Amino acid sequence: MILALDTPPIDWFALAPTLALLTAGALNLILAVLWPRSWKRPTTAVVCALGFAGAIVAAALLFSHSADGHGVIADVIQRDRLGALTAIIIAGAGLLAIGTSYSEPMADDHIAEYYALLAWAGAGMVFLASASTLLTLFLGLEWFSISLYILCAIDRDLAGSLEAGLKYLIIGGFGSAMLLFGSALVYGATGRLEFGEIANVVQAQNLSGDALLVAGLALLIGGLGFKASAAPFHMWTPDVYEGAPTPVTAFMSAATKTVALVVTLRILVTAFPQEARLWTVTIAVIACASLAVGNLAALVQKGLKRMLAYSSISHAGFMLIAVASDNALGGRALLYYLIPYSAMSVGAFAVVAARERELNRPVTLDNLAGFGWERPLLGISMMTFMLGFAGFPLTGGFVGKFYVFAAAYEHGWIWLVIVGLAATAVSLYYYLGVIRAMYMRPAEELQLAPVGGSPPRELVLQSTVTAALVVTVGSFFAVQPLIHVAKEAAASLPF
Amino acid sequence: MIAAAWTCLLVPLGAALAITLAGNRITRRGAGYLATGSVAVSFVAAVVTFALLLGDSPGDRSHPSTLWSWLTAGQLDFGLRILVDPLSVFMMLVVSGVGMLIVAYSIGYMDGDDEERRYFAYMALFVFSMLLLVQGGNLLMLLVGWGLVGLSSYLLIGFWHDRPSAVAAAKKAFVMNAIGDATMALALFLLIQRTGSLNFEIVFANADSLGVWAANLVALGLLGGAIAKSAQLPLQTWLPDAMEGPTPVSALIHAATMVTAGVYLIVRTSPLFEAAPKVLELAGGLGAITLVMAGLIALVQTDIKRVIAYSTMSQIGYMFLAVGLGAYADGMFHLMTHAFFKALLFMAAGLVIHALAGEQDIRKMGGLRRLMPFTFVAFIVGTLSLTGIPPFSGFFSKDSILAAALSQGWYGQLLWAAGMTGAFLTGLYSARLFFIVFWGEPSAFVREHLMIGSHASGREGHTSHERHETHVHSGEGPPSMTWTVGILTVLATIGGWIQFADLWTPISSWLDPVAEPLVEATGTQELVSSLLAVGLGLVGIWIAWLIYAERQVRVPRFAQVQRLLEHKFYFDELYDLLFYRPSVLLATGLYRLVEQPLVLGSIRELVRAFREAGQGTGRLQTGLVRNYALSIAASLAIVTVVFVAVR
Amino acid sequence: MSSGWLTTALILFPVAGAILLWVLPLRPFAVGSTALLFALVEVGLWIDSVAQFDFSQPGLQLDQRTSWFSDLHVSYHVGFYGFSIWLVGLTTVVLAAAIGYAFWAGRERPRAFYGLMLLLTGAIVGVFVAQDLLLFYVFWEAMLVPLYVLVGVWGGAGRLRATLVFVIYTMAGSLLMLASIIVLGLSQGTFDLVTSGTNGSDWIFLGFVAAFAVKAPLFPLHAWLPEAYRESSPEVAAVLSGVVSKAAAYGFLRIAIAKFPGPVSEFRTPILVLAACGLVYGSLLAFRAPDVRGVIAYSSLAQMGLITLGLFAVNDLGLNGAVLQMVNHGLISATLFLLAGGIERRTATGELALLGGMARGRPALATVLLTAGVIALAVPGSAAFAGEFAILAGVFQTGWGYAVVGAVAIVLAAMYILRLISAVLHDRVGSAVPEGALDLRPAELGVVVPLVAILLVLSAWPAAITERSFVGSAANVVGRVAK
Amino acid sequence: MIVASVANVLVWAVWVGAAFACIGSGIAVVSFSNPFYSALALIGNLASLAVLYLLLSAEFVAAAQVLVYAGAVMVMFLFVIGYLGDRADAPWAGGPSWQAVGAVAASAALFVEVIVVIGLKTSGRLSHSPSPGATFGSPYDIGRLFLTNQLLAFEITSIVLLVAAVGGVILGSHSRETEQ
Amino acid sequence: MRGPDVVWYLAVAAFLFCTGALGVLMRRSPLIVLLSLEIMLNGANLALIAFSRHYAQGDGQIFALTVMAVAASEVVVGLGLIVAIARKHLDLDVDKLSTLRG
Repeated sequence: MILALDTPPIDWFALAPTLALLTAGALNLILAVLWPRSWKRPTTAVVCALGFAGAIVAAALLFSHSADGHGVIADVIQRDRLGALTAIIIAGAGLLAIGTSYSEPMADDHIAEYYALLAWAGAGMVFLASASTLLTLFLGLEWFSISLYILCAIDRDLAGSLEAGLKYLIIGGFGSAMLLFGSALVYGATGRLEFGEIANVVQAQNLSGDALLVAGLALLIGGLGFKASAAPFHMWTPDVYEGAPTPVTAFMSAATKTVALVVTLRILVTAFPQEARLWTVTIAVIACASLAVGNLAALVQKGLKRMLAYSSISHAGFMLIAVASDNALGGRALLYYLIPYSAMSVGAFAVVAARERELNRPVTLDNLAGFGWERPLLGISMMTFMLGFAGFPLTGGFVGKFYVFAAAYEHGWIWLVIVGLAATAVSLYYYLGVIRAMYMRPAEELQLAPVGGSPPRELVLQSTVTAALVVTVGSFFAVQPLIHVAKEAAASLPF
Repeated sequence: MIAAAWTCLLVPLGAALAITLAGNRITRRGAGYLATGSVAVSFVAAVVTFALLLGDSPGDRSHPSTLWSWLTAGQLDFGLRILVDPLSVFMMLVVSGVGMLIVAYSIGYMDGDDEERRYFAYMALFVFSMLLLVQGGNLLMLLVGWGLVGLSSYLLIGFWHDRPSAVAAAKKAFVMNAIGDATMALALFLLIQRTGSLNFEIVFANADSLGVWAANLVALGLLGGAIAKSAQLPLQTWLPDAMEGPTPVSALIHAATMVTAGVYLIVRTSPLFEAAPKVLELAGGLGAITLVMAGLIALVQTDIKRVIAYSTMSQIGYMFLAVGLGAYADGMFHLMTHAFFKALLFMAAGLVIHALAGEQDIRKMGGLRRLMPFTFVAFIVGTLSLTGIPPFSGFFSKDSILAAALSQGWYGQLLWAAGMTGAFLTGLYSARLFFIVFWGEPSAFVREHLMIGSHASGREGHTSHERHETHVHSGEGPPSMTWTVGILTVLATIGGWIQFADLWTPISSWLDPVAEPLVEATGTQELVSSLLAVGLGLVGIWIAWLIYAERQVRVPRFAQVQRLLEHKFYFDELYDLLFYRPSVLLATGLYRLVEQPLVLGSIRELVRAFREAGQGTGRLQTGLVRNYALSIAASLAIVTVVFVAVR
Repeated sequence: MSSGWLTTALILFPVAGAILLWVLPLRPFAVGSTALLFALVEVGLWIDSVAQFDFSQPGLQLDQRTSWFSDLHVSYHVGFYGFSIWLVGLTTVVLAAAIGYAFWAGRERPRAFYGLMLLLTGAIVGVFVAQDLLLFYVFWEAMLVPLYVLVGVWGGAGRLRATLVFVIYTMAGSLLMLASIIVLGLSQGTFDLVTSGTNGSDWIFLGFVAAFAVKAPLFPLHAWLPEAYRESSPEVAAVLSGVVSKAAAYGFLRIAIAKFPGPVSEFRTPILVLAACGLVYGSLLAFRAPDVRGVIAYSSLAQMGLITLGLFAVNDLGLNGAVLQMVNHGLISATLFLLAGGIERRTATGELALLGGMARGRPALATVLLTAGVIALAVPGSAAFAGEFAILAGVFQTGWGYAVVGAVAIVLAAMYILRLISAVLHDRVGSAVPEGALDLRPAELGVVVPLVAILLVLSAWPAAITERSFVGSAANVVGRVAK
Repeated sequence: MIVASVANVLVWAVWVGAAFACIGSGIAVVSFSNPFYSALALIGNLASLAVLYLLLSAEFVAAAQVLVYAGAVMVMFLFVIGYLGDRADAPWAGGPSWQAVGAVAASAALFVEVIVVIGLKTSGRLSHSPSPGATFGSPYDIGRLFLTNQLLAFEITSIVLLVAAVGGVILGSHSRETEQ
Repeated sequence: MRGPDVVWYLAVAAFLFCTGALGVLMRRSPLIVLLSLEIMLNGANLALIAFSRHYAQGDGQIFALTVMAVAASEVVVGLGLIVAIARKHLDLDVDKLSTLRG
């Protein structure tokens, strides 16, 4: 017989961000083989950076040119502003992560692969951000997850790096298995994989509350919550964040959370509008759990990376409040929140990385003493990030929290607002604790001579931190435009 | 006239500020002259005001003047307002006149103290405050003056601030006056609520429409201020201690002017008191009790100044008695004469103390008669005048008071009896003091100080360390002291002649427009009470003569009574027990039981609780992969159950 | 209208100064003097704004408004009311004094220190002029950050604990306020203070009250106060008790009272009772406090109780008195704290037991401390007396009992202030007082005397403020503020 | 008729066999103490699954299962196991005791739930399934889908494999300290 | 030919899935944990294929195929990690890999 193939039209533009990153990764892979060792580090870094930059540009263009969201390439991915904006955030985080990793003392032998994988992880996330079927969802998830497993373990000289990698892999596999089985159940209930179609079928055949469907939904939420590191699926987070190389942690904490939350929002809103009464409550509960666990555990952490890990859990909680409130304001809140959050997160880890390189040992609250005075720029930035995390004004963190709570209030959940505020109050203790450690305790207390004599200048890292700082503070003043963008992005979801 | 009044008020303030700001750029003596000059100026201004006021017809001798509105709130407006009327002018004359003399006296008295400047600044400040008190055109201004005199009295009592006793006395005086201020303030609040103003005319106009309760409360509040300031029962304990201050201060503040402010207050606000007659009678009663009690205590005092202080207390008792019965003019008259002779007594005592290098214990004195003839004379005049022996000033004023009492029904007669007792006691203690100090042979102490001319520093309180060069002076003190005492001697003698019961009563007729008296004594009553009073006074003196001069009779001994009197009826101990200790106890108790455990402890506990919760959460993080996986699986199982159940 | 820029300038000018100090590599002396210069110019700006302000006119003046984010109707909206202009004045003056003192005393890491002080100035001014709920909150929190660092870095030995308790405690209150702000703003559809109407919800009201009560602080919620006032450096303590606490009182007036007539009348009694308790409680603890700072700290607890009494006796006397007293107490406690700093510099302790007899040979110190103290205990005729008199007269009309308590407190105030004065200046020379301890230096006088001078002027003419805080009847104006 | 019923019985028989083999081998994989045997058991499991796939008329998948999984993946597994030498560990290894209990409880719960869910569903439309078209599950069909609707999925799968390959190389390669 | 209903296949799938889960939760040898993961995925695959058969629609099978690939890649990475760990002479016991905790 004759193969009569009606190959779907390929919307290259919609794929442009992903492709940019893929290309960067591929190029690096080639460089890894061909390029002389001594040039690898700068070249590959630049290539990778170019890839992310290209992704940002492409995504920006995509944003401006896809006012009306629609599926492309046989509707397996959605070309809309939500995806584009998410891509921009992810790629931005990626850029900052590169800046952080640039002078990371890492073995030269895999540096090219490192940047390649970074680019691919980014590509996977960018792709996932626009995925619109259960299949692409699963693939995208695995795509960047696998890249991250490798990245976590890539610096094998690092103590705990391998452990982190394996833990991440096992739990990740477990989580995605759950997600997969959930997808299977949903597929079984509706016979469709596309989010929109699922909703339609449920609508048409009035399947709302169908046993298979809700069971699948439950498992899906589990899988996604895992990626967003929300309690009670969070437990891998502190260990992996602590064990992984700091730049990777920075990237994960920002980008993974971003994409996971956006996808959660997308799938819940597009595929399960009829089950809202179930998942809103669930997400709210998960949010509360994350807030409680994250903040309480962070109170007693001595290691900075670990503390930040817990804080990222609590922030997942905050953003899930936005998701749970299931309204346009919520979407807006989430997307706005992600912008300063990613900047602060990467920035904070970048500062940690800088201190690590000075001291050649993990950063704790104790050996942070006097840091603020030794490195004014980094100190000020770290202080700003902490204040931002804590939701103080003059940082985007404040406006973000404000929007999140506003969304919760609009959904009629004042109790959720109260919980969030209580969590904020608790979180002050450790965020301010960092500032205290940096500025208020004399370094003389504990002899902390930076190992390499005077601290390295690290222009790249400093400019990275500065960029993060600019975003963090700028997003406070430039609320109007950012919110406008977020609004249009959220508009591509059927609230 | 208004301008003169303002000048009278503000010049001393200017002097005070000038001296303070000038600091070392002005000599000590210069400061003294500046202060004296300023008070002299305000005296002149007062005289001018008086003269101009004479020009007006008795009907409209009331001239308010507002500089600017001091405190406002919506419709309410309390101006920086003075009132020029017979009463205020009367007081202005007394205050600035006596004040001038005493400040001048201090130039000599304080000579050589290294903080003279401060002293004179305070003095000028006091004169200003006192003038503000008497000139104040509304109750708020009156209260302001009231508080400021309290302040300056505090500053002057504690002038020698390295003496714990002085500091303590100053605090005591201020706090007790603060109590009075508080009650007055409460009365004012009530008035504001009821009448919407504090200007005298408006308040008095509405006095009758206040209603019984309000009227009584207001009157009580004012009375509280009055007795606190005038050291009447039960707020009298601060006055004797106030003698820690330099003697001129005692003369000016604690004899002539400030302590009599209570009397002025009652006269000034007589309409309010008349709206609450019971309270008015209470004032009289308190005065009566005080005058007897103070007289008794004075009998056993051994400190020259304290004796005089108690006599002051008892004399003010007379004034309260008078105004309590509504004999306002008589009260004010006695106020004036008292100002003269009591200032005289203090300054004479000052001469003694000055001569004896700060010694105040009369038991060490004696036989000064020949050594200090001038002082001797002055003291005689003062004593006689105080005792109310004609023709000295005390006689006229005191007797008219007693007469008024006699004409006031059974209550009045009760008070009259008290007054008579007081007259007797007055004779007794004043003569006692006089004889002990001046009669007999010079004591060893006296001889050492006056006959062998080693003149130590001329003031009490070179106790701690010698602060200045000892200077030599005549036994009677420098001229600036003697001539002022001289003047006062004259005043104390003739001061009473300007009013002679119902023959010639310029003061009554001057003051009546302001405060219409409620009593009018008949001639017979005048006569009876005069004779009796003088008689009793003489008896007292005679007994004192027998005991202290002739030493024929020994002092009768009643141990209990003596102890009771020496402890001033245990008022200090009582208040210490009732108020001071409890408040200290309360403060410490609150700190121990509330502040530490509850307010501060709560936070500590909260933080600890949270940290423990955090450690608990951390412990869940076992580091075992399988636990992590389990948490996922288990929670998913639960979520699924719930979903399927509630779907 | 262009004069709105003046208000904005009052906020931004010091901030600009701070940034300037941070970027310019100046020598310490230059840093200090520049900061002082900025602070003084700020005072000048304030004077200009007073000149431009028309006190005879009700309503908002010198206002400026631009949208911040439109979808929730949040805007940058600033402007002056009669009463707020005085508080701004207080802020600029006290901070100028504080900076001047620091400049004289010398602070290590000057660039950071003075920068933060200037930043603080801008933030506090912002609180007093903000006319948008969210903007108000923003400045409210922005105020906290510099304070946190200022106390924590340049404070005493126990600073770490003190500052942490201070910030977390106040933040806890503020967050409740944030909840209230969200609910209020969203339910009304606007966050603008001027256009938004009144509201009847008890919970929202209580949220605001919580924030202000902690910041003020009111009686049971003052756990942060003693430590914070003791451990922070004198000039910071001066700002804390002098100005920052007034922000809370201002909040009571501008939001709690103006926006919630119903709840106010409902919760008036409990609040008044608490305030009265605080008044007595603070006075008593001030009376037993063992050190100079302790006395001042607890006395300002008492004073805030008094001011609250005045505010919640919602009538002319009470409100006018409260505004007047805010200014008075701001200046007084600033003066006292700066003087305490001077004393501590000379004797290296604040223990009253170790002090004493400092008046002898130190006339300037004695005079200034005595004057400030006497005004602080509200001797009749002083500005503080005017304020307290008006407040108590006002609250007397609400309930005579409160006025009686207030009267008692006046006596207690006399007791603890006199105790302070005599323990420092009088009696025998304390063991910690070195013979060579100098009198106040010209620089110190230059810092403190202006404050005292202002107080004296106010004593002569308190109506300067009471006539110009509210147009017509204060109660109405509050109503009009609420529109 | 007869043929049909015989065929039916036959199918049932095959299914039962395959299913039980599948379940048994699954349990074996989990419970063998020696990874080597577990791996072998997994091969059996995969094979029996392939049979089930066939019964579900998914020929291509079945084939892929055998080739890719049982072929490639398991070989790799065995290789690694061999490389590491067999390291036994206790079949139901301890950890905290509540861990074991929880584990059993959780997975049992999940199982029961799914069964219940399916049971609930059975009343619905799950019981009878339409007979698919002839080409269903045939390589042709799969291929068409991979080149049309699921084109992107196909491409991405390849990318994932590439990533994994790179990762394998990186992680497997000798690190410096083992070189010297 | 009518075999058993989809339901039966699903039952098997569910059982497999849970067995695998149990393995992950119970076993300490990372190798066996990996194998258990494989079993979980296969369970899911079976379910997918059963449903795709039920709906006579190929997507499910495609899904299953991609899952195979993904599973393979996970295995690759996992084995790589295990080898690396073995190289560091750490013993292969997930419970021993708990230096990161708290």
